[in-house]
Amino acid sequence: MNKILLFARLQEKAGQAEVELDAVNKSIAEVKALLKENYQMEEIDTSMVAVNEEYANSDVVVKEGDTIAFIPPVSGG
Amino acid sequence: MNKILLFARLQEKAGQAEVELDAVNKSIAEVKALLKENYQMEEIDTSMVAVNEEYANSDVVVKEGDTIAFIPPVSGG
Amino acid sequence: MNDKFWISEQPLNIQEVVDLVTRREAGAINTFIGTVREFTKGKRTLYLEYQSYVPMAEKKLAQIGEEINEKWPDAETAIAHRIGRLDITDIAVVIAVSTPHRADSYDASRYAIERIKEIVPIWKKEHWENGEEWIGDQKEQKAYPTGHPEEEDLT
Amino acid sequence: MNDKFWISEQPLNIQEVVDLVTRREAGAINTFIGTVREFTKGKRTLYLEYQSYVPMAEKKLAQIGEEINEKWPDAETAIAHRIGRLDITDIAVVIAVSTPHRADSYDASRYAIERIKEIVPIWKKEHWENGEEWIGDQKEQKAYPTGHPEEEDLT
Repeated sequence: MNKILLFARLQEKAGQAEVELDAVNKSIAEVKALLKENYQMEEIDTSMVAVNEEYANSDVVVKEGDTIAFIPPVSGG
Repeated sequence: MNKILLFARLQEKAGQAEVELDAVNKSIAEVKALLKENYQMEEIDTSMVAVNEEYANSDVVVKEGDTIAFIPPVSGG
Repeated sequence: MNDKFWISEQPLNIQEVVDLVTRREAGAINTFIGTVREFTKGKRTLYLEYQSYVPMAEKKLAQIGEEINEKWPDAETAIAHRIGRLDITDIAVVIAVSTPHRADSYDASRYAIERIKEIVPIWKKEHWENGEEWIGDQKEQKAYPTGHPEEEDLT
Repeated sequence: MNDKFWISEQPLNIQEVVDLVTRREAGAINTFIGTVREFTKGKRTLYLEYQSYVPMAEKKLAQIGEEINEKWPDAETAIAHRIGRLDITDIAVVIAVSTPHRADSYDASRYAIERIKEIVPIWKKEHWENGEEWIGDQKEQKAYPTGHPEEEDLT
Protein backbone atom coordinates (compact mmCIF):
# COMPACT_ATOMS: atom_id res chain seq x y z
CA MET A 1 0.00 0.00 0.00
CA ASN A 2 1.00 3.61 -0.50
CA LYS A 3 0.21 6.88 1.15
CA ILE A 4 -0.81 9.66 -1.25
CA LEU A 5 -0.46 13.20 0.08
CA LEU A 6 -2.47 16.10 -1.29
CA PHE A 7 -1.91 19.80 -0.70
CA ALA A 8 -3.48 23.19 -1.21
CA ARG A 9 -6.21 23.16 -3.86
CA LEU A 10 -5.78 19.44 -4.51
CA GLN A 11 -6.40 18.74 -0.85
CA GLU A 12 -9.54 20.86 -0.76
CA LYS A 13 -10.90 19.26 -3.90
CA ALA A 14 -10.33 15.75 -2.57
CA GLY A 15 -11.71 16.76 0.80
CA GLN A 16 -8.81 15.01 2.47
CA ALA A 17 -5.07 15.47 2.94
CA GLU A 18 -4.22 11.83 2.58
CA VAL A 19 -5.40 8.88 0.50
CA GLU A 20 -4.39 5.21 0.90
CA LEU A 21 -3.87 3.50 -2.41
CA ASP A 22 -2.09 0.45 -3.75
CA ALA A 23 0.20 1.97 -6.36
CA VAL A 24 2.95 -0.64 -6.18
CA ASN A 25 4.55 -1.29 -9.58
CA LYS A 26 2.60 1.56 -11.14
CA SER A 27 4.46 4.46 -12.70
CA ILE A 28 3.92 7.97 -11.40
CA ALA A 29 2.13 8.73 -14.67
CA GLU A 30 -0.30 5.91 -13.97
CA VAL A 31 -0.92 7.06 -10.43
CA LYS A 32 -1.59 10.56 -11.76
CA ALA A 33 -4.15 9.23 -14.23
CA LEU A 34 -5.82 7.18 -11.51
CA LEU A 35 -6.20 10.14 -9.18
CA LYS A 36 -7.30 12.47 -11.91
CA GLU A 37 -10.09 10.05 -12.78
CA ASN A 38 -11.16 9.24 -9.25
CA TYR A 39 -11.22 12.80 -7.96
CA GLN A 40 -11.80 14.92 -11.08
CA MET A 41 -8.58 16.74 -10.39
CA GLU A 42 -7.34 18.31 -13.62
CA GLU A 43 -4.87 20.26 -11.50
CA ILE A 44 -2.89 17.07 -11.15
CA ASP A 45 -1.52 17.64 -14.65
CA THR A 46 0.25 20.82 -13.61
CA SER A 47 1.45 19.39 -10.31
CA MET A 48 4.88 18.02 -9.60
CA VAL A 49 5.19 14.71 -7.81
CA ALA A 50 7.44 13.76 -4.94
CA VAL A 51 8.23 10.21 -3.89
CA ASN A 52 9.47 9.95 -0.34
CA GLU A 53 9.98 13.72 -0.12
CA GLU A 54 12.01 14.05 -3.32
CA TYR A 55 10.77 15.23 -6.72
CA ALA A 56 10.28 12.32 -9.10
CA ASN A 57 9.68 11.96 -12.84
CA SER A 58 6.58 10.42 -14.39
CA ASP A 59 8.36 7.21 -15.30
CA VAL A 60 9.45 6.38 -11.76
CA VAL A 61 7.83 3.14 -10.57
CA VAL A 62 6.26 3.08 -7.13
CA LYS A 63 7.48 0.57 -4.56
CA GLU A 64 5.72 -0.86 -1.51
CA GLY A 65 5.57 1.71 1.24
CA ASP A 66 6.52 4.70 -0.91
CA THR A 67 4.85 7.96 0.04
CA ILE A 68 3.67 9.91 -2.98
CA ALA A 69 2.96 13.62 -2.73
CA PHE A 70 1.29 15.80 -5.33
CA ILE A 71 2.83 19.24 -5.33
CA PRO A 72 0.78 21.99 -7.00
CA PRO A 73 2.76 25.01 -8.17
CA VAL A 74 4.32 26.39 -5.01
CA SER A 75 3.78 29.90 -3.67
CA GLY A 76 5.99 30.29 -0.63
CA GLY A 77 8.05 33.32 0.26
CA MET B 1 36.05 83.40 13.95
CA ASN B 2 35.51 79.92 12.64
CA LYS B 3 35.51 76.47 14.08
CA ILE B 4 37.60 73.94 12.15
CA LEU B 5 36.76 70.27 12.77
CA LEU B 6 39.26 67.49 12.17
CA PHE B 7 38.56 63.77 12.03
CA ALA B 8 40.30 60.42 11.93
CA ARG B 9 43.96 60.67 10.93
CA LEU B 10 43.78 64.43 10.57
CA GLN B 11 42.58 64.72 14.14
CA GLU B 12 45.38 62.51 15.44
CA LYS B 13 48.01 64.40 13.50
CA ALA B 14 46.78 67.76 14.79
CA GLY B 15 46.45 66.35 18.29
CA GLN B 16 43.05 67.97 18.56
CA ALA B 17 39.56 67.57 17.19
CA GLU B 18 38.89 71.27 16.86
CA VAL B 19 40.81 74.40 15.93
CA GLU B 20 39.63 78.01 16.21
CA LEU B 21 40.70 80.09 13.23
CA ASP B 22 39.68 83.30 11.59
CA ALA B 23 38.92 82.16 8.06
CA VAL B 24 36.33 84.82 7.23
CA ASN B 25 36.50 85.89 3.56
CA LYS B 26 39.03 83.17 2.80
CA SER B 27 38.19 80.51 0.23
CA ILE B 28 38.14 76.86 1.23
CA ALA B 29 41.27 76.42 -0.91
CA GLU B 30 43.02 79.07 1.16
CA VAL B 31 41.93 77.51 4.44
CA LYS B 32 43.25 74.18 3.20
CA ALA B 33 46.63 75.70 2.39
CA LEU B 34 46.78 77.37 5.78
CA LEU B 35 46.09 74.17 7.67
CA LYS B 36 48.41 72.13 5.52
CA GLU B 37 51.22 74.57 6.33
CA ASN B 38 50.49 74.95 10.04
CA TYR B 39 50.03 71.28 10.79
CA GLN B 40 52.06 69.51 8.11
CA MET B 41 48.95 67.68 6.99
CA GLU B 42 49.39 66.55 3.40
CA GLU B 43 46.27 64.43 3.90
CA ILE B 44 44.27 67.64 3.63
CA ASP B 45 44.70 67.46 -0.14
CA THR B 46 42.75 64.24 -0.40
CA SER B 47 40.09 65.34 2.07
CA MET B 48 36.70 66.70 1.24
CA VAL B 49 35.51 69.81 3.04
CA ALA B 50 32.15 70.50 4.60
CA VAL B 51 30.87 73.94 5.55
CA ASN B 52 28.09 73.85 8.11
CA GLU B 53 27.63 70.09 7.63
CA GLU B 54 27.36 70.18 3.85
CA TYR B 55 30.07 69.34 1.32
CA ALA B 56 31.55 72.49 -0.23
CA ASN B 57 33.83 73.24 -3.18
CA SER B 58 37.25 74.85 -2.91
CA ASP B 59 36.03 78.21 -4.17
CA VAL B 60 33.39 78.67 -1.49
CA VAL B 61 34.18 81.70 0.69
CA VAL B 62 33.94 81.33 4.44
CA LYS B 63 31.60 83.58 6.38
CA GLU B 64 31.70 84.61 10.04
CA GLY B 65 30.61 81.72 12.25
CA ASP B 66 30.85 79.02 9.57
CA THR B 67 31.97 75.64 10.82
CA ILE B 68 34.47 74.00 8.49
CA ALA B 69 35.07 70.26 8.65
CA PHE B 70 37.82 68.35 6.90
CA ILE B 71 36.53 64.97 5.82
CA PRO B 72 39.23 62.40 5.01
CA PRO B 73 38.08 59.59 2.72
CA VAL B 74 35.26 57.90 4.60
CA SER B 75 35.20 54.25 5.64
CA GLY B 76 31.84 53.58 7.23
CA GLY B 77 29.71 50.51 6.71
CA MET C 1 13.27 21.16 12.32
CA ASN C 2 16.69 21.36 10.73
CA ASP C 3 19.29 23.40 12.58
CA LYS C 4 19.30 26.24 10.05
CA PHE C 5 16.35 25.55 7.77
CA TRP C 6 12.92 25.16 9.22
CA ILE C 7 9.17 25.61 8.92
CA SER C 8 7.42 27.12 11.92
CA GLU C 9 3.86 27.64 13.03
CA GLN C 10 5.04 30.37 15.36
CA PRO C 11 5.97 33.98 14.57
CA LEU C 12 9.51 34.22 13.22
CA ASN C 13 12.27 36.03 15.06
CA ILE C 14 14.63 37.88 12.73
CA GLN C 15 17.44 38.04 15.27
CA GLU C 16 17.32 34.28 15.79
CA VAL C 17 17.85 33.64 12.08
CA VAL C 18 20.62 36.24 11.85
CA ASP C 19 22.39 34.73 14.87
CA LEU C 20 22.66 31.42 13.02
CA VAL C 21 24.88 32.95 10.34
CA THR C 22 26.83 35.48 12.41
CA ARG C 23 30.50 34.50 12.58
CA ARG C 24 34.02 35.90 12.76
CA GLU C 25 34.73 35.29 9.07
CA ALA C 26 31.73 37.30 7.88
CA GLY C 27 31.65 41.05 7.35
CA ALA C 28 28.25 41.12 5.69
CA ILE C 29 24.85 39.65 6.43
CA ASN C 30 22.01 40.14 4.01
CA THR C 31 18.53 39.42 5.26
CA PHE C 32 15.38 39.11 3.24
CA ILE C 33 12.11 39.34 5.13
CA GLY C 34 8.91 38.56 3.30
CA THR C 35 5.86 40.18 4.89
CA VAL C 36 2.16 39.97 4.18
CA ARG C 37 1.18 42.89 1.96
CA GLU C 38 -2.31 44.34 2.16
CA PHE C 39 -2.91 45.22 -1.47
CA THR C 40 -2.03 43.24 -4.56
CA LYS C 41 -3.09 44.85 -7.83
CA GLY C 42 -5.65 46.92 -5.97
CA LYS C 43 -7.22 43.87 -4.35
CA ARG C 44 -7.28 43.93 -0.57
CA THR C 45 -5.97 40.88 1.26
CA LEU C 46 -7.50 40.23 4.67
CA TYR C 47 -5.07 37.52 5.68
CA LEU C 48 -3.06 34.64 4.26
CA GLU C 49 -2.98 30.99 5.06
CA TYR C 50 0.22 29.08 4.38
CA GLN C 51 0.35 25.33 4.10
CA SER C 52 3.44 23.17 3.67
CA TYR C 53 4.62 19.64 3.14
CA VAL C 54 6.83 20.26 6.13
CA PRO C 55 9.50 17.50 6.06
CA MET C 56 10.09 17.95 2.34
CA ALA C 57 10.02 21.74 2.60
CA GLU C 58 12.73 21.69 5.26
CA LYS C 59 14.83 19.41 3.05
CA LYS C 60 14.38 21.75 0.10
CA LEU C 61 15.33 24.78 2.17
CA ALA C 62 18.48 22.93 3.23
CA GLN C 63 19.11 22.06 -0.42
CA ILE C 64 18.97 25.76 -1.27
CA GLY C 65 21.63 26.29 1.39
CA GLU C 66 23.78 23.66 -0.32
CA GLU C 67 23.23 25.20 -3.73
CA ILE C 68 24.34 28.54 -2.31
CA ASN C 69 27.51 26.95 -0.97
CA GLU C 70 28.28 25.54 -4.40
CA LYS C 71 27.99 29.00 -5.91
CA TRP C 72 29.35 30.99 -2.96
CA PRO C 73 31.58 28.63 -0.93
CA ASP C 74 32.15 31.21 1.83
CA ALA C 75 28.46 31.78 2.46
CA GLU C 76 26.47 30.62 5.46
CA THR C 77 22.69 30.47 5.08
CA ALA C 78 19.70 30.15 7.40
CA ILE C 79 16.05 30.19 6.32
CA ALA C 80 12.84 30.03 8.34
CA HIS C 81 9.36 29.99 6.82
CA ARG C 82 6.17 30.39 8.77
CA ILE C 83 2.92 28.56 8.03
CA GLY C 84 -0.64 28.84 9.26
CA ARG C 85 -2.65 32.04 9.34
CA LEU C 86 -0.71 35.24 8.79
CA ASP C 87 -2.10 38.75 9.09
CA ILE C 88 -1.04 41.86 7.22
CA THR C 89 2.62 42.81 8.01
CA ASP C 90 3.30 39.40 9.59
CA ILE C 91 6.59 37.84 8.55
CA ALA C 92 6.25 34.82 6.24
CA VAL C 93 9.91 34.13 5.56
CA VAL C 94 13.30 35.19 6.90
CA ILE C 95 16.44 34.49 4.91
CA ALA C 96 19.87 35.38 6.28
CA VAL C 97 23.11 34.89 4.38
CA SER C 98 26.50 35.87 5.75
CA THR C 99 29.59 36.21 3.58
CA PRO C 100 33.01 37.79 3.99
CA HIS C 101 32.14 40.56 1.51
CA ARG C 102 28.88 42.32 0.86
CA ALA C 103 28.23 41.70 -2.84
CA ASP C 104 27.96 37.95 -2.32
CA SER C 105 25.55 38.33 0.58
CA TYR C 106 23.11 40.22 -1.65
CA ASP C 107 23.43 37.80 -4.56
CA ALA C 108 23.10 34.67 -2.45
CA SER C 109 20.14 36.04 -0.51
CA ARG C 110 18.38 36.91 -3.75
CA TYR C 111 19.13 33.45 -5.10
CA ALA C 112 17.54 31.92 -2.00
CA ILE C 113 14.20 33.72 -2.32
CA GLU C 114 13.95 32.92 -6.02
CA ARG C 115 14.61 29.24 -5.35
CA ILE C 116 12.07 29.15 -2.52
CA LYS C 117 9.46 30.25 -5.01
CA GLU C 118 10.50 27.48 -7.37
CA ILE C 119 11.11 24.33 -5.38
CA VAL C 120 9.92 24.52 -1.79
CA PRO C 121 6.53 22.87 -1.18
CA ILE C 122 4.74 25.76 0.52
CA TRP C 123 1.42 27.17 -0.62
CA LYS C 124 -0.28 30.43 0.08
CA LYS C 125 -4.03 30.96 0.17
CA GLU C 126 -5.19 34.52 -0.13
CA HIS C 127 -8.32 35.52 1.71
CA TRP C 128 -10.14 38.57 0.37
CA GLU C 129 -13.38 40.20 1.37
CA ASN C 130 -15.19 38.40 -1.43
CA GLY C 131 -13.39 35.09 -1.64
CA GLU C 132 -10.26 33.07 -1.27
CA GLU C 133 -7.86 31.26 -3.53
CA TRP C 134 -4.75 29.13 -3.41
CA ILE C 135 -2.00 31.04 -5.19
CA GLY C 136 0.52 29.21 -7.32
CA ASP C 137 2.99 29.55 -10.08
CA GLN C 138 4.31 32.84 -8.75
CA LYS C 139 7.34 32.73 -10.97
CA GLU C 140 4.98 33.14 -13.91
CA GLN C 141 2.98 35.73 -12.02
CA LYS C 142 -0.38 34.12 -12.44
CA ALA C 143 -2.86 32.61 -10.06
CA TYR C 144 -3.28 28.90 -10.33
CA PRO C 145 -5.35 27.02 -11.44
CA THR C 146 -8.25 29.22 -12.48
CA GLY C 147 -9.40 28.89 -16.07
CA HIS C 148 -8.16 32.32 -17.05
CA PRO C 149 -5.24 33.09 -14.77
CA GLU C 150 -5.35 36.33 -12.87
CA GLU C 151 -2.20 38.38 -12.66
CA GLU C 152 -0.62 38.11 -9.27
CA ASP C 153 2.21 40.18 -7.96
CA LEU C 154 5.37 38.61 -6.76
CA THR C 155 6.00 39.24 -3.11
CA MET D 1 19.12 61.45 16.11
CA ASN D 2 16.84 61.50 13.13
CA ASP D 3 13.73 59.35 13.33
CA LYS D 4 14.97 56.79 10.79
CA PHE D 5 18.62 57.65 10.26
CA TRP D 6 20.96 57.79 13.18
CA ILE D 7 24.42 57.27 14.62
CA SER D 8 24.61 55.38 17.90
CA GLU D 9 27.26 54.63 20.49
CA GLN D 10 25.18 51.69 21.67
CA PRO D 11 24.83 48.21 20.14
CA LEU D 12 22.36 48.22 17.27
CA ASN D 13 19.12 46.30 17.38
CA ILE D 14 18.14 44.79 14.02
CA GLN D 15 14.48 44.44 14.92
CA GLU D 16 14.26 48.11 15.88
CA VAL D 17 15.50 49.17 12.42
CA VAL D 18 13.23 46.69 10.63
CA ASP D 19 10.21 47.91 12.63
CA LEU D 20 10.75 51.40 11.25
CA VAL D 21 10.09 50.24 7.69
CA THR D 22 7.46 47.55 8.30
CA ARG D 23 4.11 48.61 6.84
CA ARG D 24 0.98 47.28 5.20
CA GLU D 25 2.05 48.35 1.70
CA ALA D 26 5.30 46.39 1.84
CA GLY D 27 5.73 42.74 0.98
CA ALA D 28 9.51 42.74 1.10
CA ILE D 29 12.12 44.03 3.52
CA ASN D 30 15.78 43.75 2.66
CA THR D 31 18.23 44.22 5.47
CA PHE D 32 21.96 44.67 5.22
CA ILE D 33 23.97 44.13 8.37
CA GLY D 34 27.64 45.02 8.36
CA THR D 35 29.63 43.14 11.00
CA VAL D 36 33.24 43.33 12.14
CA ARG D 37 35.20 40.64 10.32
CA GLU D 38 38.25 39.10 11.97
CA PHE D 39 40.50 38.61 8.96
CA THR D 40 41.11 40.96 6.05
CA LYS D 41 43.60 39.68 3.48
CA GLY D 42 45.06 37.35 6.08
CA LYS D 43 45.61 40.13 8.60
CA ARG D 44 43.90 39.67 11.92
CA THR D 45 41.81 42.51 13.27
CA LEU D 46 41.54 42.73 17.06
CA TYR D 47 38.85 45.37 17.11
CA LEU D 48 37.67 48.45 15.27
CA GLU D 49 37.13 52.00 16.33
CA TYR D 50 34.55 54.07 14.46
CA GLN D 51 34.46 57.83 14.56
CA SER D 52 31.89 60.10 12.99
CA TYR D 53 31.00 63.70 12.37
CA VAL D 54 27.67 62.84 13.88
CA PRO D 55 25.27 65.65 12.88
CA MET D 56 26.51 65.63 9.30
CA ALA D 57 26.52 61.82 9.12
CA GLU D 58 22.88 61.68 10.19
CA LYS D 59 22.01 64.26 7.54
CA LYS D 60 23.86 62.23 4.91
CA LEU D 61 22.11 59.01 5.92
CA ALA D 62 18.79 60.83 5.58
CA GLN D 63 19.93 62.12 2.18
CA ILE D 64 20.54 58.52 1.09
CA GLY D 65 16.98 57.77 2.11
CA GLU D 66 15.80 60.65 -0.09
CA GLU D 67 17.93 59.48 -2.99
CA ILE D 68 16.35 56.04 -2.65
CA ASN D 69 12.88 57.56 -2.79
CA GLU D 70 13.78 59.36 -5.99
CA LYS D 71 14.83 56.08 -7.58
CA TRP D 72 12.29 53.82 -5.86
CA PRO D 73 9.32 56.00 -4.85
CA ASP D 74 7.60 53.16 -2.99
CA ALA D 75 10.59 52.40 -0.76
CA GLU D 76 10.89 53.15 2.93
CA THR D 77 14.41 53.23 4.38
CA ALA D 78 15.97 53.21 7.84
CA ILE D 79 19.69 53.18 8.60
CA ALA D 80 21.58 53.03 11.90
CA HIS D 81 25.36 53.14 12.20
CA ARG D 82 27.27 52.44 15.36
CA ILE D 83 30.43 54.25 16.44
CA GLY D 84 33.01 53.72 19.17
CA ARG D 85 34.84 50.48 19.83
CA LEU D 86 33.47 47.41 18.05
CA ASP D 87 34.65 43.87 18.58
CA ILE D 88 34.68 41.02 16.08
CA THR D 89 31.10 40.09 14.96
CA ASP D 90 29.67 43.31 16.40
CA ILE D 91 27.21 45.08 14.13
CA ALA D 92 28.50 48.33 12.61
CA VAL D 93 25.57 49.17 10.38
CA VAL D 94 21.98 48.08 9.85
CA ILE D 95 20.11 49.09 6.70
CA ALA D 96 16.48 48.15 6.20
CA VAL D 97 14.48 48.92 3.07
CA SER D 98 10.89 47.90 2.57
CA THR D 99 9.18 47.90 -0.82
CA PRO D 100 6.00 46.39 -2.24
CA HIS D 101 8.02 43.88 -4.30
CA ARG D 102 11.25 42.11 -3.56
CA ALA D 103 13.53 43.14 -6.42
CA ASP D 104 13.43 46.80 -5.42
CA SER D 105 14.21 46.00 -1.80
CA TYR D 106 17.46 44.33 -2.82
CA ASP D 107 18.47 47.06 -5.24
CA ALA D 108 17.69 49.92 -2.89
CA SER D 109 19.44 48.25 0.04
CA ARG D 110 22.54 47.71 -2.08
CA TYR D 111 22.41 51.32 -3.20
CA ALA D 112 22.31 52.43 0.43
CA ILE D 113 25.45 50.60 1.52
CA GLU D 114 27.39 51.80 -1.53
CA ARG D 115 26.41 55.40 -0.85
CA ILE D 116 27.31 55.10 2.83
CA LYS D 117 30.83 54.22 1.76
CA GLU D 118 30.94 57.26 -0.48
CA ILE D 119 29.39 60.19 1.32
CA VAL D 120 28.75 59.55 5.01
CA PRO D 121 31.42 61.02 7.32
CA ILE D 122 32.28 57.92 9.32
CA TRP D 123 35.78 56.54 9.72
CA LYS D 124 37.06 53.18 10.77
CA LYS D 125 40.34 52.55 12.54
CA GLU D 126 41.59 49.01 12.42
CA HIS D 127 43.52 47.71 15.38
CA TRP D 128 45.85 44.78 14.70
CA GLU D 129 48.30 42.96 16.92
CA ASN D 130 51.14 45.02 15.52
CA GLY D 131 49.56 48.37 14.88
CA GLU D 132 46.58 50.43 13.96
CA GLU D 133 45.45 52.56 11.08
CA TRP D 134 42.59 54.75 9.95
CA ILE D 135 41.07 53.15 6.88
CA GLY D 136 39.79 55.25 4.05
CA ASP D 137 38.86 55.32 0.43
CA GLN D 138 37.19 51.93 0.61
CA LYS D 139 35.54 52.34 -2.75
CA GLU D 140 39.01 52.22 -4.25
CA GLN D 141 39.97 49.37 -1.97
CA LYS D 142 43.07 50.94 -0.53
CA ALA D 143 44.09 52.09 2.89
CA TYR D 144 44.46 55.82 3.32
CA PRO D 145 46.71 57.74 3.55
CA THR D 146 49.86 55.64 3.76
CA GLY D 147 52.52 56.32 1.18
CA HIS D 148 52.06 53.04 -0.62
CA PRO D 149 48.43 52.07 -0.11
CA GLU D 150 47.74 48.64 1.21
CA GLU D 151 44.93 46.68 -0.38
CA GLU D 152 41.93 46.54 1.88
CA ASP D 153 38.86 44.46 1.44
CA LEU D 154 35.47 45.95 1.15
CA THR D 155 33.16 44.90 3.92
